[in-house]
Amino acid sequence: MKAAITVFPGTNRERDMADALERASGTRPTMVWHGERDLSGYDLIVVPGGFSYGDYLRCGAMAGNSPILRAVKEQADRGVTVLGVCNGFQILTETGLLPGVLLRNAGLKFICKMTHIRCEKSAAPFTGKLTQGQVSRVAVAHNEGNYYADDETLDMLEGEGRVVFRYCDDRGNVSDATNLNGSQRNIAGIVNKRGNVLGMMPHPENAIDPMAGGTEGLPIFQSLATAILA
Amino acid sequence: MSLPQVDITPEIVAEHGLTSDEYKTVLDILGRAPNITELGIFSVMWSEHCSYKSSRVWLKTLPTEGPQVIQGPGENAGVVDIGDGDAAVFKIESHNHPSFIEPYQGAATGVGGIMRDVFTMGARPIANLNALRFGEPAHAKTRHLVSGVVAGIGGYGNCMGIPTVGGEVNFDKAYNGNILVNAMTVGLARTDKIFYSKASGIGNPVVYVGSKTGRDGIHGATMASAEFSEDSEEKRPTVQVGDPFTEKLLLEACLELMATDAIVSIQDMGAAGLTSSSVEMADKGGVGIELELDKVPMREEGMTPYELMLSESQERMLMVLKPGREAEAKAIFDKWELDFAVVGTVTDTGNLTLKWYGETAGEIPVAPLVDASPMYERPWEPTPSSPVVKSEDVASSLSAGAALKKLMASPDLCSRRWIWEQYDHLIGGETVQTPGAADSAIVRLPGKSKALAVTVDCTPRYCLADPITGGAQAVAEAWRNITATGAKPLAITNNMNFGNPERPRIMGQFVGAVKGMSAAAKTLDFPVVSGNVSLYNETNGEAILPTPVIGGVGLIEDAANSVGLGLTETGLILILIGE
Amino acid sequence: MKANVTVTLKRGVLDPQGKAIGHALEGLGFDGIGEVRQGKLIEVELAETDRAKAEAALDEMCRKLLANTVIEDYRIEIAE
Amino acid sequence: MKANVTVTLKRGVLDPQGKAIGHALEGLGFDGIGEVRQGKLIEVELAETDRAKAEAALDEMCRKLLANTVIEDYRIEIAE
Ligand SMILES: Nc1ncnc2c1ncn2[C@@H]1O[C@H](COP(=O)(O)OP(=O)(O)O)[C@@H](O)[C@H]1O
Repeated sequence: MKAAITVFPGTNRERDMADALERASGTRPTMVWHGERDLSGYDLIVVPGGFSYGDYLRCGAMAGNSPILRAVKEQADRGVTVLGVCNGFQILTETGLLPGVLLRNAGLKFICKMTHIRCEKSAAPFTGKLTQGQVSRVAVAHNEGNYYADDETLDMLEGEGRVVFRYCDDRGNVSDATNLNGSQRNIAGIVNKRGNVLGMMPHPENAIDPMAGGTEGLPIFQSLATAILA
Repeated sequence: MSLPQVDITPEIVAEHGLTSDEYKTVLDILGRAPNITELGIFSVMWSEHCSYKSSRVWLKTLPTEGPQVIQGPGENAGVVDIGDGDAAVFKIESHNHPSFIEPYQGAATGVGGIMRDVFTMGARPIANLNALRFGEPAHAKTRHLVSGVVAGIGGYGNCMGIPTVGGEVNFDKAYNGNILVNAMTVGLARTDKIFYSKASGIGNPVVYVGSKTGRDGIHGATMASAEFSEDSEEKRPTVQVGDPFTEKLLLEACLELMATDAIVSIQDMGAAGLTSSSVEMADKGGVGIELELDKVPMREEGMTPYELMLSESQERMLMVLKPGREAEAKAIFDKWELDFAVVGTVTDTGNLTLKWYGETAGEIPVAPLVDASPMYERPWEPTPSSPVVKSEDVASSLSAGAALKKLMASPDLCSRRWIWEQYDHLIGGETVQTPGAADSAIVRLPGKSKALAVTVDCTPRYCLADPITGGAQAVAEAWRNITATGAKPLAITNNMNFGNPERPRIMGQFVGAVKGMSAAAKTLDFPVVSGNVSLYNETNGEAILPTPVIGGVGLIEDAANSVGLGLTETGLILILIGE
Repeated sequence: MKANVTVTLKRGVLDPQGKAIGHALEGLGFDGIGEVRQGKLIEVELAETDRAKAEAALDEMCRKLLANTVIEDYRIEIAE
Repeated sequence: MKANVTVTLKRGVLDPQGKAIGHALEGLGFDGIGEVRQGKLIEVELAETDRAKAEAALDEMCRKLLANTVIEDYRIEIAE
C-alpha cells in the first residue's frame, strides 16, 4: 500500500496517523509537504488532524485553498481513496469534496476524550472490517466538530447510505446524550457519493495501542490495508 | 531614522524601577550617563524578573546535583539523563499577572513561553502540565478567569500538538485579586544534542528567527515620557497575544536546523526579549555582541532601538551560527515561512553594542551589567508556628458517608474532568496514564517501552501554616505521586509564587519554603534542575498564600508496568501503608 | 484603499456563540436582550485604487476564502 | 432596536489571524494586499427604544463582556 499523508503548516497528528497506517499495513506512509502539486502514484491519501494554518479564519479554509488540495481533488476524482480525519475532514468539506461544514462545538469548548462511534455501513475501503452496528471506542479532540448541513443534504446523505459513523454510547445507542458536539443527527463521519472519500471527526489513529487508547480504531486501518492491497 | 534624544531625568530613572543606588552603579559601569535605550536595558536586566535580586541568595541553597543531572538551573531548562542516550528537559514558569488581566491570552502565552524554553535546548516537548490557583468559586471574577485560563492553555497547547497531561487546581480567597497560572513543559532530547545559550566564536553571525518584533509589552509608564508621546493617551497593552501557529512552525524549524550542526548557541526571547537573550548569550560566553537593530524584522513602523530592545513580542529566538551556515539555516526558516535575519555578530569587545543605521545607539560592558546586578538579603521573619491540630480534637457532626460526599463535592477535591477534557491529552498516542487515571501522568517515549512520570504539586494552606513543612511536603507529594505509579523519581523544577518580598513576613515564607524544599529534596535525592520565581503577588496589600509549586519528573523502564488509581476488578485487596 | 468585509452566519444556521453571549449578558443583569449573533469583521488594505476593481477583487476573496457560503453571508464596504 | 458592535484588536497588538489571512490571500494570487486585521462583529437586539439609553447599555456591555479593553477597542452602531 502506497500511502501519502499531507502536511500543512500547523498539522500535528501526522505521526499518529503514520503509526496507525504502518501498524495496519506494514509500510510507512510518505509525508507530503503542502507545496507539492502532484500526488499521482499513491493508493491512499490521508489528510490528517491538527491546526492547519492555526485554524485561523475558519478551520480548514486556508488548507482547502492550497495547491496540494487541488492534487487531492484530482486523485479523488480518479477514484483514489482519500481519508480526512478531524482537521482533514474540515479541509475536505471546505474544498467541497464532502458536503456540509463543521461548526464550533455546541458546548463552545474543545473536547478531548475517548468516545464511542457506531458503524452505520460496512463497506470497502474504509469499513470493510467492521460490521454494521459495530461500536468502536476511539478518541476525539476538536473544537469545531459540530457537523452541519441543511435538511435536504442530510436526507440525501441518509438516503444514499453515506453516513458512516455516528456518536453513540458504549452499547451503540444514538441519542442527544451521546452527541458530544451538537452534530446534526449525531454524524461523526460521511463518505462522498462515489464512496472513495471519507471524512470523520474522531481519531481512530489514537486507538491502535493496547496501552494507550485501546485498539478499537485499528479495524479502520486494516480495512484500508485489505481493500487497497487486494 | 535619527535616534530619539531623551533627557535622563530622575523621574525617568524612577519610572524604570531603578533605585538611586542602582542608578549610581549604572553611572559607575558606563562612566557616563546612559541614554534611554541603555537605561531601559539596565532596568530590564536588574528587574526582579530577570535578576532574581530578592531570591538569588536563597535559591543558591537548593540541592541541584546528582548523577542523573546533566544541566541544573541556569539554562533555559533543566536536563536529566534517562538512559540510552535520552534526556528529559523540563521547566515550569508562571504567567500570573497577565492571566488575571486577560485570562485567555495571558495563560496561552505562558504556555508558549515555557515550551520555547524547552525546545530551545533541542528537546521536542512531549508533555505539558499546569498548576492553577483561583479565588473563591463564588467571587464575581472566578468563573470568567477559570474558563478563560483553561481555554487559553488548551488553545495554545492543542494547536502546538503537545499533550497537556496533568495539573492541579485550588481555590482560595487569597487569590481573588491575583490568580496563579504556572505552566510546565517536559521535552525529550538526545544527551549529545543539547543546545546551550553560551555565545562563542568571534565574528560568528547572530541570527534572529521567528515572528516580527512589535511594540508588545513595552511598559506603559515609560512610554508616556514626553519623547514617546506619539500616542501616549493610548496606554500600551501589557498583555501579548499568542500565536501558537507560528510557534508550532518555530518548533519544527528549530528542530530541523538543530539536526544539522550549524548552531553554536541559541536562546529564546522570553520576557525581556532581545535584551536578556543577547546579554545572557554574551555573558555566558565571555564575549561581546554587536546588534544592528535596524535589521531586526519589525511589525510596526517607526520603532526605536529602545522599543526593539524592550519588546516582549512572542515566538522569537536568537541564535549564533557557525560562519557560512546562514544560507542553509535561512532555507529552513523560509520553508516554514518564518522571519530570518542576520542581526549582528559575536565580538571580542565584551560589550553589548547596538547600532542603528550605522550610528551607535548604545554600548554597555556585559560582564559588569550582569555581575553588578543587584542581590538583596532581604530581612525576613520566621513564620510563627501554629498549633498542631489533632484529628481527635476536631469534632464533626457528619457521618463518614456525609463527610465523604462533602469532600468529594468541595471545589478543591471535585473532579477536574471539566478542565482536562479541554486539553488534548491524547495526541501523540503515548499517554499511557491519562489525567485522572493515576497519581502522575505517564507519557511513553515514542518507539520505546520506557516512559516519564510527571506531576505538579503544592498545598498552599500547609505552606501558610508552616512554610518549612509545606515546602517539604510539596516535594514529598511529587515524589509520592511519581513512586505511586511505579516510576523512579529523578528531579524537580519549582515555581515559587509569593507576595511582596520587601515585607519581612512574606520573605520569611519564601525562606521557609526554600528551606523545607531543600531538606526534602536532599533527603529524597530529588534535585532541583530548574525553576522560576514570581514575587509581588498581592492586591491591596493582601498577599496570596505562599505557593511553592513543585513539578516532578520520574522514569519507568516499562510503561506497561505503570499503575493507576482504578480498581480494575472485584475481589482486590486494599492495603494501607505508611503511618 | 481600505475595505471592511463582514461575514455573518446565514439566518437559520444556529449560532451557539451568539446565544452564549446573549445568556452571559442576561446573567450580568442586562434586560431586554433579544437575539445576539456573532460574526467576523475583516479589514483589508488594498493597493488597488479603482473602486470597482477593488470591489470585484474583494468579492472574489470572499467567495474563495473569507466566507464559506454554505453557511455564511458576506458584505463588502469600501471605507475610503 | 438593533445594534452592531465591532470589536477589534488595538493598534500594535499582534493579530495572528489577520496575518494568516493576508498570507493566504497572497497565496491565492491576489496582489497588492496590505495589512489585514480580523475583528468580531456582534449583533444585538435590544428591547430598549430610547437611543441614548441603548447606547449607554451597549457601552457597559462592551466594557463588561464584549471586549477586553486591555487589548481591544470597540465601536457601537445603532442600526435602526
Ligand atoms: N489544571 C489541570 N490540568 C490538567 N489536569 C489536571 C489539572 N488539575 C487537575 N488535573 C488532573 O486531575 C487529576 C486529579 O487532580 P488532583 O485532585 O490534583 O489529584 P491528586 O490530588 O491525586 O494529585 C490528576 O490526574 C491531575 O493531573
